[in-house]
Amino acid sequence: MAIATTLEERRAIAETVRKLMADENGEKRVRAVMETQDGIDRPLWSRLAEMGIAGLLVPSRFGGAGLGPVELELIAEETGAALACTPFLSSSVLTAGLLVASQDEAACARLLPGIAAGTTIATAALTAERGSWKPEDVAVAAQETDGAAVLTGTASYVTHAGSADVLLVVATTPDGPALFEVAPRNPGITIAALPTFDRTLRLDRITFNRVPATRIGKAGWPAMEAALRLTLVARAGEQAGGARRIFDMTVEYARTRIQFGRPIGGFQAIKHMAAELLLEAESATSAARDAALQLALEEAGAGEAIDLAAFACADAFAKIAATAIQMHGGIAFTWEHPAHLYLRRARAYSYLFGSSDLYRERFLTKISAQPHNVSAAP
Amino acid sequence: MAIATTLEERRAIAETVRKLMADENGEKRVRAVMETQDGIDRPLWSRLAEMGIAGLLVPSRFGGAGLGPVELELIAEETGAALACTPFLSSSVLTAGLLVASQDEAACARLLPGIAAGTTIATAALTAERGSWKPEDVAVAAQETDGAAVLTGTASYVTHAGSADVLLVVATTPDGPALFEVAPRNPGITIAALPTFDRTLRLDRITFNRVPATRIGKAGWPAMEAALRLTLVARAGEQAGGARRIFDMTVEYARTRIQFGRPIGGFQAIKHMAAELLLEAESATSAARDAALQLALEEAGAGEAIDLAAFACADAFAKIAATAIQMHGGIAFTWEHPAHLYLRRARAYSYLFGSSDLYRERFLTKISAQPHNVSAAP
Amino acid sequence: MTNDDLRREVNDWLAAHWGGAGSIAQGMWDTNAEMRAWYTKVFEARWSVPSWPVEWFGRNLSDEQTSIVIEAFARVGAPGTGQDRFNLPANTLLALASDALKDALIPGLLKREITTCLLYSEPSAGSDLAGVRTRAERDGDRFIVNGQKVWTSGAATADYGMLIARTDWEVPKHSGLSFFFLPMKQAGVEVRPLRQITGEAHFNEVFFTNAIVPAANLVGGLNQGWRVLQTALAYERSTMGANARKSRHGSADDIIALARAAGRLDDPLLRQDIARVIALRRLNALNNARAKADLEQGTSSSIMSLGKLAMSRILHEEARVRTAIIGVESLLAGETHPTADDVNFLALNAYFTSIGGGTDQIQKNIISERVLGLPKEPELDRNVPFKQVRSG
Amino acid sequence: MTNDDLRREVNDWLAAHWGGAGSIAQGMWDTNAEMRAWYTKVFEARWSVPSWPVEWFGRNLSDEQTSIVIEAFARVGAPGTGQDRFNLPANTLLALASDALKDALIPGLLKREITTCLLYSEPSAGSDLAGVRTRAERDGDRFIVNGQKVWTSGAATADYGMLIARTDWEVPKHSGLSFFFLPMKQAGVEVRPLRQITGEAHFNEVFFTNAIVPAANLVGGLNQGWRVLQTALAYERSTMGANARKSRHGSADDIIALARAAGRLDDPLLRQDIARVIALRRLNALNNARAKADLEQGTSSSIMSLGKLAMSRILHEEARVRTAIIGVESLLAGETHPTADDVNFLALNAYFTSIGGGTDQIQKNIISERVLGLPKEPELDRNVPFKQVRSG
Repeated sequence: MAIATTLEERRAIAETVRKLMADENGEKRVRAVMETQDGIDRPLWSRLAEMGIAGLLVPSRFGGAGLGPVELELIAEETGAALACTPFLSSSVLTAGLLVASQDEAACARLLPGIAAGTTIATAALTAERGSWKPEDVAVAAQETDGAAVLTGTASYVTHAGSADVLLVVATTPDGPALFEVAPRNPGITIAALPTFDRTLRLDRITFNRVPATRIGKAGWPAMEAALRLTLVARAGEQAGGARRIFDMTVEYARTRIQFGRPIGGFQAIKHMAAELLLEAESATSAARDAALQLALEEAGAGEAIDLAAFACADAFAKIAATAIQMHGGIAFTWEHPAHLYLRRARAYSYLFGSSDLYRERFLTKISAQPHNVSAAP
Repeated sequence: MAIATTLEERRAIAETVRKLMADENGEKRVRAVMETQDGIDRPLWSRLAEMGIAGLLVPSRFGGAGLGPVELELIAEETGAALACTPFLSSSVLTAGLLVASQDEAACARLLPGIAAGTTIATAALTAERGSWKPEDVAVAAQETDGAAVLTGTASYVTHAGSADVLLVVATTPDGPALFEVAPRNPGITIAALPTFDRTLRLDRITFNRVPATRIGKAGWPAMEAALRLTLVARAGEQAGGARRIFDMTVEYARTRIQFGRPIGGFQAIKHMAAELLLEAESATSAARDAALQLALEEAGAGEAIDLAAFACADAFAKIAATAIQMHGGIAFTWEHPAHLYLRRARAYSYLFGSSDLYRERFLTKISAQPHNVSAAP
Repeated sequence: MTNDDLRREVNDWLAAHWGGAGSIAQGMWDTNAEMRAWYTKVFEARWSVPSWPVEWFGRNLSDEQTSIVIEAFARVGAPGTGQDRFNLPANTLLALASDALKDALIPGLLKREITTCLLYSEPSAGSDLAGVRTRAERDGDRFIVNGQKVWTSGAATADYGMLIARTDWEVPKHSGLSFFFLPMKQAGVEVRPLRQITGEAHFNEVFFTNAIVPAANLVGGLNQGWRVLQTALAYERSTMGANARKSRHGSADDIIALARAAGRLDDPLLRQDIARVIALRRLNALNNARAKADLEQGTSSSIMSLGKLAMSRILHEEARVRTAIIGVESLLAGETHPTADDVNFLALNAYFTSIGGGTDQIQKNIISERVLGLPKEPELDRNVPFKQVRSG
Repeated sequence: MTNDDLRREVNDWLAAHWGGAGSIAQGMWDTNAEMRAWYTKVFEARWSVPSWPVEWFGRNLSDEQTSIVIEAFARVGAPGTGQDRFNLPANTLLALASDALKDALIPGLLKREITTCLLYSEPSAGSDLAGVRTRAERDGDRFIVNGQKVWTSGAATADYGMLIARTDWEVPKHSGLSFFFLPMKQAGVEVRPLRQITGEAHFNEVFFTNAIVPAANLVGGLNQGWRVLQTALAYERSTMGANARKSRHGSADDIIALARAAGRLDDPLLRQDIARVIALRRLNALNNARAKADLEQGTSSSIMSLGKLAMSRILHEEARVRTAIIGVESLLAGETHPTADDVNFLALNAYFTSIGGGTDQIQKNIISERVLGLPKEPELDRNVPFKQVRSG
């Protein structure tokens, strides 16, 4: 990978997405969409597709924009700030990432153009009940006979499976985990919607009962991991963006809310909380952007940088969203105030695609394995 | 055990010790004593012996006051608040506790009267380099032939061993850990003073090379544990007292120190830190007193209460002493200010006789073993 | 009358009249006929407020004797006594209302024929309760009320609202407030449910449009409302503390059972966290017990004021550790996932304690000023006419 | 002159004159003959302050060209250039002193013939630096100074002290201060070492008893001292940040090696803690890199101001985790226990960053006001004559 855009181009992309979100994805819109059946803002999704964002990571020969992690992260900051309800993560990042990583040209040619156009909603099932997104947690088994495979087992925490036109599944084979495609409407598949605490998300539990499946590519878990890395970069961007937005809203409230005859932002309790959260918000942004950059440049330290972003952005978002409610006081204890939407998102993203404890452990494992680890990058 | 004193008597004892500390153990005195060779305030120790405090836990038939954990804890709050430099913990609590728990009447009759009179300074070696105060960490082995025992091995973190007239040693035997007495000046014994970060403490590392020893009692580790429990109650009392004293000094400073034309205690940053620390200080006092009470009444929950006090008081003292320096600002960054003496003590007592992590683990083990554990005592 | 005589009397009376709980609801704002009938019996036998004066429905009993009555009722599970300790509106009226208002409202309150709600907080008066902007204007023998209140429980069913409103805008903020018992069932009062972040709607917004309150329902005198409010808040705080301690969630049992059920009781990280939060709850219980003992020995205790702050920390920490225990399951919700639903509810509802009834930040101010004697902050709005005070 | 010409010139000059480091100390307040000789050569060749005007010892180079010079010196390890970026007293003088004072002091400062110390903080003026009470009274063409300063590094050897003192007590606090270059080597100045909690004595107290400073050494005008101090502090802050980053302690290498040596790198609790503190350091480095990049792209960055607060947290957290790693060994001290000595030193010395140069609390005020635009607190002492301001 590399960075295909100039700084100016990236600024323009971010600005365009920011404007789109401001114009068409206000809080009112998010609240309306999150109560719909599929939780997808179809008009917004179409606009994002038109702008090339649904196919951001799809190579241009398959109809996409052919961009990479750096652009992905910038866009994710904006969609995360606005709590956009789209299948971007499921379809454009995780599934597109899996297909590209599979190096299965035929599958790519068949599936990626629709994903890039936004006309196909795709998702992927990688984990089961324990929701650890580790290979040992895959609970779907593939049985291959005469070149034909059938899948049996369970997957959970699958995003947007209820709306998916394309469903990829990681299943165990004698050679380890492998990637398969199944028809989502196959009668052997039962998709049960899981009610979510963060109503802007859609999750499903899927059971497979001898479902015919097509093997995608030959790569094993490393390919899944490559797609998960992209997903973590996007998650980190959304977390950094969400954290920054609820932080900005809180500071603005502190500037204007009057109690005791003066703005509450003039009281040290609020000032000091705000200063501490600013450090968290800036650190999250730095971590997310660095992870994207390292991945784009295929640096040796990319793995560490992504682990770092995974836990640092999750923890920062959770802390900022939680403290924001306290700083607002009573007003943020109401359903009508948006603060809890950010807290719900922050809590969900603390576990979706892996927990902070997991990534801290991996981070330390990586850096302690190096003979002379570098203390601070870059 | 039971509580041998009335509430009024206990108040009188605490008041007397508080006055003694105020009169004869001011900061200047502590600073002088902590720079001496043995680190013991002999005049103060004599006064404590005269008042019956050296023999507080010694049964009256051996010349002591025959009191228990509740009185011990109260006195420890006062000595801890004043950072008194005496062998109280070593001699009057740990060693006296071991002798009483050993049920070895002859040894008690031989050793306890001197301990109670304060004329004998006694200590005990229970742990080695790892300093965990667990039986598996005992690194002295007893070899018994024809009723005569010799000890070989190492003990460390032994308090006041350099000044001890009586030295008890826990050593392993084929039947498990057992208690022995050795002559501290025996040529097979090497006592190496360990320089301490908390200069009010004295610690030694002792090596035993075929040192003749006398077995004390027949009880195994449970007897050591009984003495350690008393020691932990005393430690918790000293921690609660030390925490309260440095907290009070800090609040007093905040009331009187003027910056920006008003007392710094009028700024929310300081006010809120103080309010949080008050909760910590009160909780430490509650925990230490409850542990003492439960032990005195031989309640079934005494073990839990002591574990709780062990970590809660250690953590509260450490947090309060550390935050106190920050609240004072520059003045507490000087050697001449007493704040760092409390921080040093707090850090030392976080590990001497066992760490907070250890006691948290034990606490949870105990309460999770109960079929229907009580959520909150009493 | 000796204590034994009293004990005999109350036990005899209960034996004669108490037939078991039946359908007597214990809810604070619920009423039904059977409950009212029982409370009326208790009132007529003068057990409702045993320590109150004889001329005001009581028996003039000492604290000790009142406790004997309360214990006797508690032993058989009968409600209705001890209202001298917890009936907030009745106590406020007894302390500060005119005799006519006492006569008019107290019997109904003690018999549970009359229910009340609290009309204190406003959108622009949260932490700064003395900053209320709801106005009450004199109009002959009545006041006309306009404005808005928020965070009112039980407003939809209440007969009266305990209202703090501004009656003088020319004087500093604390000096222009008055306290009323406002009839809620009138056209000028509109109650709208207020949905909380948990999704529930326990509270309401209340809007006043030319609502009317008789001048006779003024408590404590015109522009003396702040003093009345302080009295009422003191009762409310003691009630809140007691309620918090009765919370159905969060015992050590629960959290250990949760970890065990999740198969994670052997996780060394979680073990430390679990031990920490159980310790917090125990320490709070020990603090409360020590405060109570101090009080019984006549020593005033500074610990009492720490309870709400401690509880706030406990609730947030427990929610955090419970979330860590269930991990990815916390993404889920709804009746089909009761464990996740419970944990997520606790995480959100912890703010009820850390914000409601005075935020943690306000509590820390109070502790540092009242307990530790640290100076108050400069109050910019204290000595200026309220009409000049900024709001927003 | 093109960049290439410049590069050639400086490289040629270095090749001709620089013979290696020799005994040239890099210390801030140490001087020796060899070092002074080198700095004098650099000064005479006009490399000391390349961006300064030609009339003031410089070459009037652009920022970019100055960087070329600095890089050339750095490549061969030669000190002495770039003083336009970090020589605090010289920069302060250039910006605000009279031409006579510039002429008198700047060459000596750039040649390291003159050393200085900072006479800012006082026992009663810590966080509140504008509250200084050291007085300077006019006496003909000189000022007589009485009072006390504290936290002064290098006071024992310094030739001049940069003194902030009160010259008018009738005006508000910020308006009555003046800034002087005070000759330190005189009878009226007494320097006493001040021992820190670590046991070291890097700082001093400085007492003035009728100390004398020529009126010509006044910088920035009478009663204009606060403005001068702000200029000087801006230089100091950038220096402190750079120093903190060079700290010999606390890399990820160290803390992992410490855990490995203690046989505790597999402890799951410690692993999380270790990962957390290494992350804090990396995040700070990433923040700094981002701030630098923003700056280079002409975008002003808010991140810069967070560095000191971040470093304070890093140092305290690292000390906490290091203590947990060595456990009971932290009871020990002295040269015989270097690991414990190091960890205990770090635990105490962390306060140097969280208190020194503005406490964390003051930093948070600054960040919330200057970066986030939150209002300042009421300042009770701002508009009153300083003689009426309380102190203690």
